[in-house]
Amino acid sequence: MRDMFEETVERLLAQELTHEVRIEAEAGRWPERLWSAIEENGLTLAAVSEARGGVGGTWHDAFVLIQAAGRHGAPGLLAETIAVNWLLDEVGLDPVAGPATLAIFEGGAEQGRFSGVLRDVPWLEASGHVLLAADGELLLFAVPREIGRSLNIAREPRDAARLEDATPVARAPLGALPGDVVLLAGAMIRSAQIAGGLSRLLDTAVDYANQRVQFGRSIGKFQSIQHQIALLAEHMSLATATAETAFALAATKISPFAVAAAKSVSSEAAGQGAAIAHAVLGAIGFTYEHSLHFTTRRLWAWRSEFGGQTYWAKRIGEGVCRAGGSGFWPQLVAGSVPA
Amino acid sequence: MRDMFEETVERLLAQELTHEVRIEAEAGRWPERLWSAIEENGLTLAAVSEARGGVGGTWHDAFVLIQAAGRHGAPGLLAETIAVNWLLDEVGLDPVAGPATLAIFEGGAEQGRFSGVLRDVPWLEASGHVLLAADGELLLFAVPREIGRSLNIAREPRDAARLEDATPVARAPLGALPGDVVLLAGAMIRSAQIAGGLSRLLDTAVDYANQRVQFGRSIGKFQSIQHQIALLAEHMSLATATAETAFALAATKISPFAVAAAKSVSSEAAGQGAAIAHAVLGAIGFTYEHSLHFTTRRLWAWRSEFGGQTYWAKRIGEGVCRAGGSGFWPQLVAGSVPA
Amino acid sequence: MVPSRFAYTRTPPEAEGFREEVRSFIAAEIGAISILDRADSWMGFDAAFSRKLGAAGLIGIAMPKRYGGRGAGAFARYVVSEELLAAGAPVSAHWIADRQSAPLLLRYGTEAQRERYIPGINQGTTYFCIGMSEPNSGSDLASIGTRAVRSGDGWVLNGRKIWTTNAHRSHFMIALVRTEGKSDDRHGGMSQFIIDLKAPGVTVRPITDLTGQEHFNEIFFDDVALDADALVGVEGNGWKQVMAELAFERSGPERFLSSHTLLGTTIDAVGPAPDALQAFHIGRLTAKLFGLRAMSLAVTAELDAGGDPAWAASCVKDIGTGLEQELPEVAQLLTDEEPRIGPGSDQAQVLAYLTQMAPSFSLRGGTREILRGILARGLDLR
Amino acid sequence: MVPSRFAYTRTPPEAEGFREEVRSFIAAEIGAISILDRADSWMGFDAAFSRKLGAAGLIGIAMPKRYGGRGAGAFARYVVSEELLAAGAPVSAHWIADRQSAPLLLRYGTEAQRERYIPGINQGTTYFCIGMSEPNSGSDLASIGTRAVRSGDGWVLNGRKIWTTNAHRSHFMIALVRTEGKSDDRHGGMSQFIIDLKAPGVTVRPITDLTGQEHFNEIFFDDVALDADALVGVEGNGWKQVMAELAFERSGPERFLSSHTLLGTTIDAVGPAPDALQAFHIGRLTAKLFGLRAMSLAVTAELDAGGDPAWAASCVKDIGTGLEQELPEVAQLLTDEEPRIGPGSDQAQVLAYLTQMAPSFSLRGGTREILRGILARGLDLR
Repeated sequence: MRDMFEETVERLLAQELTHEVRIEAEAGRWPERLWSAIEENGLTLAAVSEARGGVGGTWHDAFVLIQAAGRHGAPGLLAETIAVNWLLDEVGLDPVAGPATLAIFEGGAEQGRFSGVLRDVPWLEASGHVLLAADGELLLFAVPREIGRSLNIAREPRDAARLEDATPVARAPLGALPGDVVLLAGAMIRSAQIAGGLSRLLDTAVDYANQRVQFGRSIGKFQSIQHQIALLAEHMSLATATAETAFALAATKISPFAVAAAKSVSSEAAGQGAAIAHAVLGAIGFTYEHSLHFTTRRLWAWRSEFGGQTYWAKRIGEGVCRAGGSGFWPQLVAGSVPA
Repeated sequence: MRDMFEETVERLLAQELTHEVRIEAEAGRWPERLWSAIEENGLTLAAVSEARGGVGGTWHDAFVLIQAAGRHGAPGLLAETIAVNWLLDEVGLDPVAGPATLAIFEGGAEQGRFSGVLRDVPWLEASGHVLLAADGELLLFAVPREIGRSLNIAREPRDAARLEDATPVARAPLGALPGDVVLLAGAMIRSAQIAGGLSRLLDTAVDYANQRVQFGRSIGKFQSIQHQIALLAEHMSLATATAETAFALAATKISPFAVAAAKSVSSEAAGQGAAIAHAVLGAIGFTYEHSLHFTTRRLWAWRSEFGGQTYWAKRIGEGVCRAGGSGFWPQLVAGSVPA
Repeated sequence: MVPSRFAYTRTPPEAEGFREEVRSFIAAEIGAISILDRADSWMGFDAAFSRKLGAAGLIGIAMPKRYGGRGAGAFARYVVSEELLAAGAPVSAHWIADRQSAPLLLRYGTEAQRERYIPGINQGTTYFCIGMSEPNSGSDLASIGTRAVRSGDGWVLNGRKIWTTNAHRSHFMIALVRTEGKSDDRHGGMSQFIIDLKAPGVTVRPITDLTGQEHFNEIFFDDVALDADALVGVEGNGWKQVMAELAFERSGPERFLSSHTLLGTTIDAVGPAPDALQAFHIGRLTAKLFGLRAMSLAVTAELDAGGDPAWAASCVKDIGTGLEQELPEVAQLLTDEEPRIGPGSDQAQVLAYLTQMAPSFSLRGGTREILRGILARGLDLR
Repeated sequence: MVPSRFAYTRTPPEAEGFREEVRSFIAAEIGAISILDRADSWMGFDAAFSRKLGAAGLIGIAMPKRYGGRGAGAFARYVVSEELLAAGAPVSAHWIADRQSAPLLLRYGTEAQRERYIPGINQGTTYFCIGMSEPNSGSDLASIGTRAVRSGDGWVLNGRKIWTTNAHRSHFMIALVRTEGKSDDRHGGMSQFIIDLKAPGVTVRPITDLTGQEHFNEIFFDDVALDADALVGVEGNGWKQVMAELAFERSGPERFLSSHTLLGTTIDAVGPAPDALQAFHIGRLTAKLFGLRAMSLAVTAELDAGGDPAWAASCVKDIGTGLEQELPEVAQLLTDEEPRIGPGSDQAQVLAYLTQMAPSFSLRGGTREILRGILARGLDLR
């Protein structure tokens, strides 16, 4: 399943995700054509059971799709919609049609109606629905009318809105899912996107180093460049392995620790990897014309979203210290460190 | 004055500080001959005014002596005794004869008699006197009889003792000196020693890299080795400049901020520098036979003493945040950040 | 032994006298500068600001009075520079002219050149840029191919320069170009020229950077006629003249204060009661900054005494670059603020901007590879 | 494209079955091991412990039963290894024999060699060391000069090896030596031999390390007579045989768990309510460790499937070395405990010991330069 997913998404994004689509999306235009192709290929239903009209892949299978979305810097809500539909499926709800997003909710409910604030929500204005967790339930809302817009470093919309006595269009108890499942899902997709973005950086850095000549030889022959790129490959590999582990475990049961580890590792790798790629590419990589920044700006944005490294590392550290030195290893092996 | 000091101490240590003296000192033997030479040359009175029988150098002048003590890993109390006599002079007391040390005191006074604990005191057993600050006074005590011994990574004694109703042999109000002046003086001497140790590491690494041949050329020709040693030179330079600044300011008025900066920077440089030197020297540098570890073990020990990097960096950070962003720059320039 | 001891240097009282003067100027002007423009600081081009600064007598501090300077010393210039940068003043318009071009002309230029250019520089109305890199030279400056060929009394210039900061907003460029064929000495046969950027045959193409702004340019020279007095210093001596500038270029406070605004916004975003992680990192960076400033002052003293502290300057630059590039990385760890383009808190905006600009800090004035190579050679590694 | 995807790998249930077994063994034995000996762990030589472990059937997990092994798979061996290391068990006596020598003999050895050596290895009573580096070879193994010359049915060995771990306490060495003159191929003409360390002409000189302990040795061979069956595998094939071992050597849990005891003592020294700095660093290192273990398991799966994950193994080793060397550096930032030799708290003792040992983590199994060179070549940098 994973191979098929990967082939489909790579083919699709290679076809539809032109440089122009990227530039227009950063100027605020929703990538309509790309999105239609994504939906037609069933990618948004990747992790939805066949019984509910999905493709029947697991959340682990979906990892390669979200990684590819990160590798190509796909604008729009591919990653978020896959996650929303996976979570809906997990609690026994049907998937949504069209782009959907997910949000952390600060507020409360009165007689089944919800009021409160949604902040830093990916592409909220372009979404049909927004998913959130509150009061032990997973809740799906139509997107509110009034939207406050803001942009991350990659000029991806991170919107804000208020719910005022809003009624969900679908709801179901969280069941076995943790109360902060939306945050965990958001952190997982960002980790996978970062892993994908890092793989793009690595390809770019290797190609450039082999082709660029200085002091009479390709810069890829310089030990300093070689070592920096080796380090980039290490960051990429560690981020990818940690993120995939979080997805693989969550396909059975979400491990908040594995998610925290994935986001801590990938957020650190994002910064280090971007710095290395820019150092290798030098002045060329600092121009708007070169595509490098379409990846590095995303890495700089994604590392802070759904909790940055500090948030997640502290969660782990607090759990580890609570459990003490003797409990550490068995919990690490089981992926059950309290976090 | 500084040039003369430097010449004297370098000549003296080159003569007296043999490999055997170092090894014996680590086995617990006080370096008697070395110490006599130090006292005969008046080095322990370097920062004592001529009126009190000293050499009349400033605390800034003493920097090069303590740096040299660090460069050569001189066993015993050269650095500490210079500091003790400087502080005695600052409060109008006569210097002591023989080795002296300084300690952080946890305890209190009743009717002029002091009871409490001294911990992690350098070479307490070998000292004639121990200096501490309490109750707004600088206090000089004879060394207690019962001593609990322990060793730092360099096998330098870091002793513990109790004062029980002890009467100081000399005392004077702190006057303009801060209440934690003993801690500040200790941190300053360790910073200068670390700067000296780093300069030794740099010399060792450069010599080795130029002489060791691998893959058909001296390893000093490899870009990776060059860059690591360049980084070592940077750490050394930054640590030295910051430490010297703390001494220079303290010659007029102690700047707790400058001291904190010196110990924060030098403690970080100690770890980084030691790691680089060991990476460059490889297996040879890991043997007891090679002298490298006489320096690196001292760096690993000194960075934690009289407050490690975390203690001092946090002191600065807390002061900076209290003052806020707008007060930051003027205080930095004045060396008056509250810390 | 290292090539420099970075001996402790106190700014002399006469230099400190300038501090209050420049602080008063800043206090009056800085309110009108947005937080994002302050984040730009020495990359921020503001001709009106430079003009006011010149009118206030705060450019050309170390230039002789006969050229409209203040006739003060290197430390006075240092004090004024660091205060402007620390405040985030937009100094980019006049910065290179003041730091590099005027001193170069004072040292190597003819009296006519000095009289022609330096007063305008000091008034904050004449702006210079420096033409060094070329499309295929990268860090390897010895490989440049732009060439001036003798023609009558003057020269004809052909070739192109790239990554030239502010060329699109400057009046003149001082360029390093080839004036002879290949010589045995890789660095021989080069000369420095002053080029009027409005002269026929000069085309300036701004390069949009990843933030969408234009700081850098590509400049094309097609048969550009240069008068005899366009030559700076001695023909064929260009490489040596350029190398002598480098210590000035690499050791100044702009090498560690160009992302300084972010330190201030981070301190304020953290607030008066930091947790241990926040206090540690803010304290650690502050300590480094304090020590690095001491090193930079020591290099200033060496320069002032007529020394050639090329090694020490490279050391300051490389540590400074590390510190500046580390700052956004640390800042994003210390608060939950996500970086934002457009509307957002001061911290969110400044963090977004300087995170993106940080890669450029190791482009200007020598990559880290180049600098560390210089440091290694200076340590006698062979 | 990178040479390895490090695909998610779950330890199979039959392997997990060994976990409780080894944990029970550890629970019974670890109480007698001091905290400092636990810090030593895979560098800690304890023949009595190895014998007990062998008697309990916990050595030779992946070896065939006919040689006294357990006949289980690579993952079962992995589980037992990581549990022993995580607990700080002193496994050094049998470690290299179990990890490298027995698998080498199983793959390349004769039946007679297998029957002679492997059972003793599995009983925890026969110890091997590996002779690779020589005084002038350093990281450049192709330059070794120790040589075996044919003599009758056997060979005569002359030369010396250095930095050989445990040679002074092992029974046998497997050495890479030259058996032909210089060949065009820098790596040709080498062979592997089993050398009885009590044989005439073998002199073992322990090298005291900076902690005052003896882990490494220098070994001199003076006309050492080797029987025909001392040769392992094919004459002249030594380099290839050695390279095939490297992935096993570089990807195992000892590449990131050798300073693990310090993580435990640090967690306990910090206590249940960490401040932000402590929580951040402990969490950050834990996250890395978790991800690195996933990578290491992925390499185990590749090895188990008969692949040659040399690149992936080097990647694990280099990240692991970074993590292990970072741990004492971070630990000393997190508490006020000064490191102590001799009397002191667990944290003070373990910190002192591992701070000193940390430089050796990048000596064994390839320096970081060598590993990063391998990574760069695998990425097709040219």
